[in-house]
Amino acid sequence: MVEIDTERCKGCGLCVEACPRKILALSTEFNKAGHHPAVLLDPDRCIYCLACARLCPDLAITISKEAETV
Amino acid sequence: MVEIDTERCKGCGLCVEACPRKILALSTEFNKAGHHPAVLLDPDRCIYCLACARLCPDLAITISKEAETV
Amino acid sequence: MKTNDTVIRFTGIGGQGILFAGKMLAEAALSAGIHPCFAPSYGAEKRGGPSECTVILSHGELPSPCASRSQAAVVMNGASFLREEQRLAGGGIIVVNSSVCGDLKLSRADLSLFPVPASELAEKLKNDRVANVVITGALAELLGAHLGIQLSQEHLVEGLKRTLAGKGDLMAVNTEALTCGQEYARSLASQ
Amino acid sequence: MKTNDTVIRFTGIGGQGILFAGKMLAEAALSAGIHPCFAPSYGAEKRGGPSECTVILSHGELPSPCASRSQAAVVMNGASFLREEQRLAGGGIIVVNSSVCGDLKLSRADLSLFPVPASELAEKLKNDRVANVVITGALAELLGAHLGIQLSQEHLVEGLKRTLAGKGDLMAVNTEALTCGQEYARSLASQ
Amino acid sequence: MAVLFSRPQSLTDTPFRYCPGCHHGLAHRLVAEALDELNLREKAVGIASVGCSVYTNEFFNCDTQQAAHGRAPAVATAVKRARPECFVFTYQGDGDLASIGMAETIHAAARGENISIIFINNACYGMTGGQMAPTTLPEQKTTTSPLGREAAREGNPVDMMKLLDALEGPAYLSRVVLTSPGKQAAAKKSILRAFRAQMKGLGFSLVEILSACPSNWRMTPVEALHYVDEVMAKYYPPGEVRVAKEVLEG
Amino acid sequence: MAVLFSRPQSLTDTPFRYCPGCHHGLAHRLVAEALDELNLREKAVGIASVGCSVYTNEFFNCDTQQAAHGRAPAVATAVKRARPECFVFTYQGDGDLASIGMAETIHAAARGENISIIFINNACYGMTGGQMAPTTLPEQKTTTSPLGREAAREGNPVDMMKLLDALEGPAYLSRVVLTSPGKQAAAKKSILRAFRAQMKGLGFSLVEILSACPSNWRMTPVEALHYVDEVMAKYYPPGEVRVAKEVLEG
Amino acid sequence: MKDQVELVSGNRAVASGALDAGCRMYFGYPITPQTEIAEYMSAVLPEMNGVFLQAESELAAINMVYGAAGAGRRVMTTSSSPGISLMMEGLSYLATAELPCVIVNVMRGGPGLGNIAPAQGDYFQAVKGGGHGDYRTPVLAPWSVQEIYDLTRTAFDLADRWRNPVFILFDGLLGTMMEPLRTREPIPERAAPSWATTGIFAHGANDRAPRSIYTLHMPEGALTEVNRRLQAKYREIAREEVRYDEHFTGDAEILVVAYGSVARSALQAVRVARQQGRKVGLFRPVSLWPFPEEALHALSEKVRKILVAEMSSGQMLEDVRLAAAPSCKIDFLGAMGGELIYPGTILSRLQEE
Amino acid sequence: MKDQVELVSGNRAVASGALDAGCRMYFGYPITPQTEIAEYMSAVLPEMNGVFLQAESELAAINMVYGAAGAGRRVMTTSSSPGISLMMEGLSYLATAELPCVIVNVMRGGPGLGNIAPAQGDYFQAVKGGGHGDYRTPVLAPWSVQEIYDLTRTAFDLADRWRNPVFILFDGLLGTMMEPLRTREPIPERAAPSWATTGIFAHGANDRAPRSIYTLHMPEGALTEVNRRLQAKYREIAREEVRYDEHFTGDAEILVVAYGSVARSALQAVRVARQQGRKVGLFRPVSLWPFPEEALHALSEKVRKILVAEMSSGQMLEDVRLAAAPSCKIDFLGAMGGELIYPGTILSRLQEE
Ligand SMILES: Cc1ncc(C[n+]2csc(CCOP(=O)(O)OP(=O)(O)O)c2C)c(N)n1
Ligand SMILES: Cc1ncc(C[n+]2csc(CCOP(=O)(O)OP(=O)(O)O)c2C)c(N)n1
Ligand code: SF4
Ligand code: SF4
Ligand code: SF4
Ligand code: SF4
Ligand code: SF4
Ligand code: SF4
Ligand SMILES: [Mg+2]
Ligand SMILES: [Mg+2]
Repeated sequence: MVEIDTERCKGCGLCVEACPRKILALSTEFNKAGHHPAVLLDPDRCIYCLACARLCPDLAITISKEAETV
Repeated sequence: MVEIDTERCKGCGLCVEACPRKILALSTEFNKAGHHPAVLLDPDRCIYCLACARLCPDLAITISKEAETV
Repeated sequence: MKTNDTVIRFTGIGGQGILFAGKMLAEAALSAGIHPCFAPSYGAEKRGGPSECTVILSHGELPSPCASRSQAAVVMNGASFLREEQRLAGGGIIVVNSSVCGDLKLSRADLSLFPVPASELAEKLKNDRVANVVITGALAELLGAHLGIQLSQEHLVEGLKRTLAGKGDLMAVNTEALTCGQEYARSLASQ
Repeated sequence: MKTNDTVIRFTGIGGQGILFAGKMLAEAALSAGIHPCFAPSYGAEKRGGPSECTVILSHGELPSPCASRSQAAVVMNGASFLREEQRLAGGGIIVVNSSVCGDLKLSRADLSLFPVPASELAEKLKNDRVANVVITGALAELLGAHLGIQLSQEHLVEGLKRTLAGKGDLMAVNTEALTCGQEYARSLASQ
Repeated sequence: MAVLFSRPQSLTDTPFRYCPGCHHGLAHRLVAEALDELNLREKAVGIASVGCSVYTNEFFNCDTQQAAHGRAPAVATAVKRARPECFVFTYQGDGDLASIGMAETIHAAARGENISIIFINNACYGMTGGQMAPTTLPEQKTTTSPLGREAAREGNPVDMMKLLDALEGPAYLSRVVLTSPGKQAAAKKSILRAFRAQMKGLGFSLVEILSACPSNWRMTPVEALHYVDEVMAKYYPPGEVRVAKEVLEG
Repeated sequence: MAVLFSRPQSLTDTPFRYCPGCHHGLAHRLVAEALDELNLREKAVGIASVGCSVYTNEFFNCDTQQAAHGRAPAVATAVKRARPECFVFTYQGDGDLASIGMAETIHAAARGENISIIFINNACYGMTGGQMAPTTLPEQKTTTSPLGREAAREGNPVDMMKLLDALEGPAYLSRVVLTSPGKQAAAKKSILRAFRAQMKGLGFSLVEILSACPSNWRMTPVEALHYVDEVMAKYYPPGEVRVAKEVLEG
Repeated sequence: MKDQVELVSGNRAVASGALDAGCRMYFGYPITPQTEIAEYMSAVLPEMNGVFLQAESELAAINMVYGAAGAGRRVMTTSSSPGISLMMEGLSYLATAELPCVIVNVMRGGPGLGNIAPAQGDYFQAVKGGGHGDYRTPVLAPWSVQEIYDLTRTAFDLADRWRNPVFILFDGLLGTMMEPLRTREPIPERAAPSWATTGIFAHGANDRAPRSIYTLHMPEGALTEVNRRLQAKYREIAREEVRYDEHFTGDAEILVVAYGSVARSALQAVRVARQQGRKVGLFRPVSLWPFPEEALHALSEKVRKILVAEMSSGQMLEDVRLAAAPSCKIDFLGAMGGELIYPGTILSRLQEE
Repeated sequence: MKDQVELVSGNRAVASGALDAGCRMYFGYPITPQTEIAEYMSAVLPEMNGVFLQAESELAAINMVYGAAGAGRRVMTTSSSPGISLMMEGLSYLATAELPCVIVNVMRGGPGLGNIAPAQGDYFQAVKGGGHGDYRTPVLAPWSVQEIYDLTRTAFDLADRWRNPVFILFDGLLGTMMEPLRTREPIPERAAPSWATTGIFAHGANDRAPRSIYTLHMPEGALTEVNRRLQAKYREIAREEVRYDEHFTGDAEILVVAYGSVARSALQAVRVARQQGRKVGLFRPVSLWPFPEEALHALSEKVRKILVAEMSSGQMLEDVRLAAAPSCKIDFLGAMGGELIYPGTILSRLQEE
C-alpha cells in the first residue's frame, strides 16, 4: 500500500517522475499549505519498487504490503 | 674585497660555514650589540665565490673586486 | 492611534504575489503625488510561509513604517483574515480573495467586507498568476470610494509599469487584470 | 614617592639572564618571608633587545607593580646605566657589571655605586653564563648592608633552587657563583 | 502488514521546512537511516550549521548543537574531544563549509578529527536567496554573479574532494548524488562508511552530496533533479576519493 | 672596483630585526633582488603579515601595508583589484598563512587572484616564541606540543603545496630552500617565475620557503641550516609543483 | 539629470548613495536583511568599471576594505549583526591605520543567530567600540530611505575628511522598506589621497618615499603617541560632526529620544499627542557618535522628562543618561528580538503622564 | 595538600585557577602576553586526561568553547586584545545559548596590532558587549596574582550558576608579573549539567528527549521571549554578583576609582597621601559588570571628588559617571598604548587639591 500524506506533500513531483509505472500524478486540488499533492492513480499496477518513497524529499510516502505477500 | 659590516653582523656563523676556503671565523671581540662578528682571516685566499655574502642573513657582507680583474 | 496616514496591509502566502501587489500600489501612489512607504515582512522559509506587506500612504510627512492599525486590508489567503480584521481601524475596509478564502463573515460592525473572486477572474484572463493585480485593482477602486484616496487608471498603470520594470511583455495581461479588478469593485458598489 | 617597599631594577640585554636574576631574588625573598613582586618587561625582538625586570619587596601589603623610583639597580650592560641612575631614589645603590660596562661614574652624590666584575668572576668559575648570579649574590649582600633587606645564604640558595627548577645539575656552579658574588661584595665593603 | 518504507527513527516527526523538491530532505533521510542502522541515534550529537539546514536540530531525533556560520567543524571537534564516547557529525552547506568555514574545515580534516561531515553542495547559498558559493559552476548565474560565474572575475569553483584529498587527516571521502534509488543506495553506503570510520576511530570522514536547490536555480524540482545528474555531476564527479583500508576491514 | 655583491635597491638600509641566523633575512634579499631585476620596486605594494616579519614594511623599499594576522591574501586581493597596475605581493609566515589565514589563502588561490605570495615556512610560530604551527613536523617539540607533535593529538602537518595544487587558480607554485648559494639560485628562479606569473596576469603564484628559526628550534644557526636540508626538506620536498605553461613563455 | 524620484528600498539607497559618492569598490558577504545591497552592486559595478567581490567571509571582507582603502580607493562593505561582529578586529585595525571607508550595519534581531527581524541591539558595538582598544568611528543613523542615501554620501566625505572608518547603522525595517528617493548629481571617485599605497610610480616624478599603512607601534611611547593623536582627532570630530534633529521641542515638557525607524514611530506619536494638546517633542540623534550631548543636555534642562525609545534593552539609554541634566527624569521604552515599537505604544507612554 | 605558597605569574595563576576549578578543556591560539597560559596547559592537561588543543585561530577557539561547553564540560579560552576581537560573534552566540565558560583577556596596547605592553583599552568591549545584540557577561577584574587565581575559580562557578560566559579582564602586566600564590584544594570537574548535549545514552535510563543548543529563534515573539529571559537573568546577576573593594573610604573626601593593576598604583598613592594627612580613599570595582553602581553612588554622595584612573582614554569613566551622584566632581587620569600609571602620578593628582 502506497500511502501519501497529502498534508506533508509539497507537490514537487519527484515521485511522479520516479515511478516506473507512471501511476502517480499531482492532484489538481490544493492541500492546506497550497500545494497540489501527489495521488496514486492506479494502486494495482504498483510493483512496490519504493522509488517514489525514496525520491520524496518530504517523507510523505509510506509503503507497506500484506504480510503474506512479502 | 670582502667587507664585513661588523655592526650589522650578528655572529651567526653561516658565512663561516659557507666559505669553501674556510677563511672566515667569528671574532672573540664583541660588537656594540654584543655579538662576535665575522672576520676574514686570509683575504688572499678568497676566490670571490660570494658564498659568504649569499649566506649572510643580515647582508653584512659586501664583495667587490678590482675592475680589471673581473 | 489616529493619524492622517492611510495604512493598507496585504497578506497571503509566499508565491501569491503579495509583495508585488503592495509595491504596485505604492508606485501608483507615488506617481499620483502621494508619499508611499512600502514595508515588506518576510519569514525565514523561502517559499510557502506567510507573506505580508504594508503600504502607508501619507501626505507630505514621514509616516511611521510601524503601523499597528490599518485602514484597509487585502487578504489573499483565509488564514490571516481574523488577524487583519482585528488590526483594522473603525471604518476600515477588507478586501478578500473569495476564490480562495470562501465565505467569510465579519465579526465587527464598523468594517466593510468586499469579497472579490480574484483567482477566478484571473483564470478567466488565462493567467492565474495575476489574481494579485485583479485584487489590487479592486482595492484601488474601493480606496477611492471609501477612504478618499484617488488613484486614477493612469497612475495605476504607471504603478504596474514601474513594478514590472523590464518585464514589458507582461504589461498587457496585467493591465487587463487591473481593469477587471476595478470593474468588479465598481459592480460591487452598484449592487 | 616614598613607600615602605624596596624596588630593585635589573637591566641588561637579552641573553644575559636578567629575568633569571630578578626571579631568583624574588624567590629568595619569598622564602625569607618577604612579599615579592616580580615584573618583567619584554621588547618585541626575540633576542638581543633590551631586557629589564623589576623586583619589589614589600612587607605584607600589595605593592604597585609600577614603580618609577627604585632603591637598587643592577646594570649588566652600560647602555642602561644613565637611565637607572636617574630612576634611583636618594640613598639608592647601583651595582654594575664592571666587566662589561667598564668604568662608570655616578653623576649623583646621593647614590652609591658598586662595580662588580661579574663576567670575569663568572669566567673564573668556568661558566660565563653565571655572571647574572654572581651579581645577584653581590646585590643581596649590599641589600642587607645598605637597605636593611636581609637575605641569608640559605634563602638565596633556596631562591636559586626554585628558579632553576628541574635543571638540578646547574645548582653547583650557580651556588658557587652566588657565594662568589656575596664574597666580592663583602670585600668591597671592607675596602 | 509489513512496512516496506517508512520514516527512520532518527528523524523527528516535524515536517521539513525546505522548499518543494529540495534535496536536503533526501539527505536527512539517508543520514537518519544510517544512524538507525548503526544504532547511533542515542550517542549522536549532530552539529547544525547556518544555511537552509539551520533547523536540522528540529529534524534529527538526537542531541544537537547549532553552530555559528562556518564553524561547525570547530564545534564538532570540541564536542568529540569533550565526549569521545559520542558520535559526532556535522551537516553543512557549501557556503558554510567551503566559503566562510574553509579554515575550520581544512584544519579539522588536517588534524584528522574523529568526526563525520555531511556536506550539502547545492552550488549556491540557498537560505539567503541564491548567491554565489565557492562551488557555483562556471557560467552559472546567481544573484551575486548575475553575468554568470567567470574565473577572471569570480574565480574558479572549489572542488572540496580534491582539496581534502590533499591532506593526510581524512580517513574517508566520498561524493554522491541522490537522484535515483540506485544512486541513493551508493550514497547510503558512503554515509555508512563515513560513520564507521568514526566508530573505528580512524579520523575525519566527509560525504559530499550534490544537491538540488530548485528555488534558487529557478527550476522545477524535476528539472533540478536532472540538472544535478547532467550538469553538476559532470563537473563534480561522484565517487569515493579516499578510503582508509581500515574502513573496509572487520 | 666592481661590486660583486651588495644590497639590492629594493631593500632599505634598515638592519633586520631578526635573530642571528634567521632565514627571514635571506628570503628578504632574494625577494628584493627579484623586485630589482624585474624593475618592480616602484610599482610594488608589499603586504606584511603578523609574525616575525611584521616589520617587513621597514625593510622593503616600496609601498607596503601591514595586514591583520592571517589576512594578507584578502588585503592583497583588494589592493590588486584596487590598483591593477601595481605589483602586489604578500610575505607571510606559516602560522599566518596556514593556520589563522587558511581560508583567505585558499580562497585567494581558488579565485586565482593575480597576486604573489612569499610563504616562509619555519615549522613554528617564531614571533610568539615557538608554538606549534600547522607545518610543525611530526614529533617536533614546540612550546605547545611539548611531548612532540603526534597525529592523534595535534593532527597531521599541512603540506601547503599539495593543498594549493588541488585548486585550479594557482598559476605557479614552488617550494624552495635557501641553504646554499646553489639552492638560493633555484629559489630566486622560482621567485622570478612567481612574479612573472603576476606580471603576465596569469593569476595566483606562491613560493614556499623552508626557513630556519634557530631561536625556537633551540639550535645554533649552523645546526638550523642543516636541519632545513636534512629534516625539513625531506618532509617537505622542494621543487616546482605547478607551472602554468604561459609562465615559461616569452 | 538624476533628479527623478524613485521608489526604492533602504538597501538600494545605500548602494545608490555609495555609487553616487564615487565609491567603486564593494566587498561583502551575503546576510539577511541586507544582501540586496551586494546583489545590486554585483549587477552594476562591473558595468561601471568598478569592483564587486563577494568575499569568502565578513572577516575577509573587512580586510579587503583595509587593502582597498589603503590603496586609496573609496570602498564600502555592508552586513548585518553577526557578520559585523566578525569585523571587529579589522575595524580596530582600520581605525588605527586611519583608513577612510564606510561600513553599513543593517541590524537584525540578536544576540546569537537570533532572527532576521529589525532591531537596534548593536548600538553599543558601533558606538562604544566592539573591537579592542581606544578607537572611535562616527556612526550615522538615518531614519528614512532618503536619509540613508544622503548619509551614505555624507559618510564617504566624513571618512575622507577625518581619515576614519564611518559606520552607518539602521535596522532591517529601514533596509527593506521602500520609499521615494530623490538622488543627487553623482560625483566621480576622488583621487588617491597623499598617504595611499598606490605604488611609488603612481607619483608623477617617481621620487616619493615609500609609504606604509601599519598599526604596530612598538618603540617606547610610539603607540601612546598614536593614541594621543587619535584622541585629539576624536575630540575634534566630537566638536564638529554632531548631527541631530528636533521636532516640536520648543515648548516641550516631555521629550522622546529615539533614532532610526523608532524615531518615525515617535514622531507620529508626538504629532498625535500634540493634537491632543500635550507638550511633547522629539529629539533624534542622527550621529550616534559623536552623540549630541550638548544639545540634548540643553533640552533636558527644560523638559520634565525624557522617554528613550529604542529597539534594544537600553543601549542609547546610557548615552542619554550621560548627557541629560541630573534634574531630568528618564524613562525607557524598549523592545528586543525583532519586536517593533509602534507609535501607539509610545503615545500611551506619553499619555500616562 | 596544596597549601604551599609559590611564586608564579598571573598567566600561570589563570591556568592553576582553572585546573583547580576542575576545568579540563582548553582551546586557544598563541598571542603575547598570555601565550604562557596555553603553553602551561599544553604541558599539564594531557597528563590529567584533559584536552589541550591549539585552535587554528581565535575564531575557531571560541567556537570550540561553544562545542565543549554545550557538551557540558568546564572549558576556558584565553587571549589578548586582537584575538578577543575575533571572538565577538562567538561570544554573542555563547551568551544566547547560555553556555557557561570562561574567557580571559590579558589586555595589551591597542587599537590595531598596537603593541604588547599592558593596557585597559578593552573595557567597553568586555563590559558593554563587543558582539551584536543585547547580551551581557560578568566581567571580573583581579588586581593581583592571588586574586587572578581566586577569581578564575570564581568565574567557573559564576558561569555555571548563571549559565553564562564569564570574562576575566586584566592587563599584560598582571599576566606576566610573578607574586606569591597560595592555591586552594582543587575540586574535580562537576558533572554535565542537565541541558548538555552528552548524547541521549549518557542518561541512565536512555529515555530522555533529545537536547539542543541553538540560538536561532524565528517564530514570532520567540526571540523577544529569549531576550526577556536573558534580561531578567542579567538583572538578577546585577543584583547578586556585584563585587568591589574599598580602602580608606570611611572618611575620604577624594576617592580614586581604579581597577586591576592601576588600582595597585592607586592604593599605594592613597597610602602615601594618607601619611600626608589627606583624606583620600580607593574604590576598586572587582566586577566591572555588574558595575558596583550602588556602592559607588553611596560613596560619591559623601566625597567631594572622584578621580578615575584607567589605562585607556576613559572607558570605565563612563560607568563611574553613570553611577556617581550628580553633585560629585569627576576627574580623569588616563594612559594609553601601553603607558603605565605610576603611584606617583596619581599622588600628584591627589596633591593638586
Ligand atoms: C556570520 C554570518 N554571515 C552570514 C550569514 C547569513 N547566511 C545565512 S545562511 C548563509 C548561506 C548558506 O549557504 P549554504 O551554506 O550553502 O547552505 P544552503 O542554504 O545552500 O543549504 C548565509 C551567508 C550568517 N548567518 N552569519
Ligand atoms: C589575531 C591575532 N592572533 C594572534 C596574534 C599573535 N601572533 C603574532 S605573530 C604570531 C605567529 C606568527 O607565526 P608565523 O606566521 O609562523 O610567523 P613567524 O614568526 O614564524 O615568522 C601570532 C600567533 C596576533 N597578533 N593576532
Ligand atoms: S512503489 Fe514504485 S511502482 Fe509503486 S507507486 Fe511507488 S514508484 Fe510507482
Ligand atoms: S515526492 Fe513527496 S512531496 Fe513530492 S510530490 Fe511526491 S509525495 Fe509530494
Ligand atoms: S667570497 Fe667565497 S672564498 Fe671569499 S670569503 Fe666569501 S665564501 Fe670565502
Ligand atoms: S653570516 Fe653575516 S651575520 Fe652571520 S656571522 Fe657572517 S657576516 Fe655575521
Ligand atoms: S532554498 Fe534551495 S536549499 Fe534552501 S530549502 Fe529551498 S531548495 Fe532547499
Ligand atoms: S624567532 Fe625564529 S623566525 Fe623569528 S626572527 Fe628569530 S629565528 Fe627568525
Ligand atoms: Mg548551499
Ligand atoms: Mg612561522
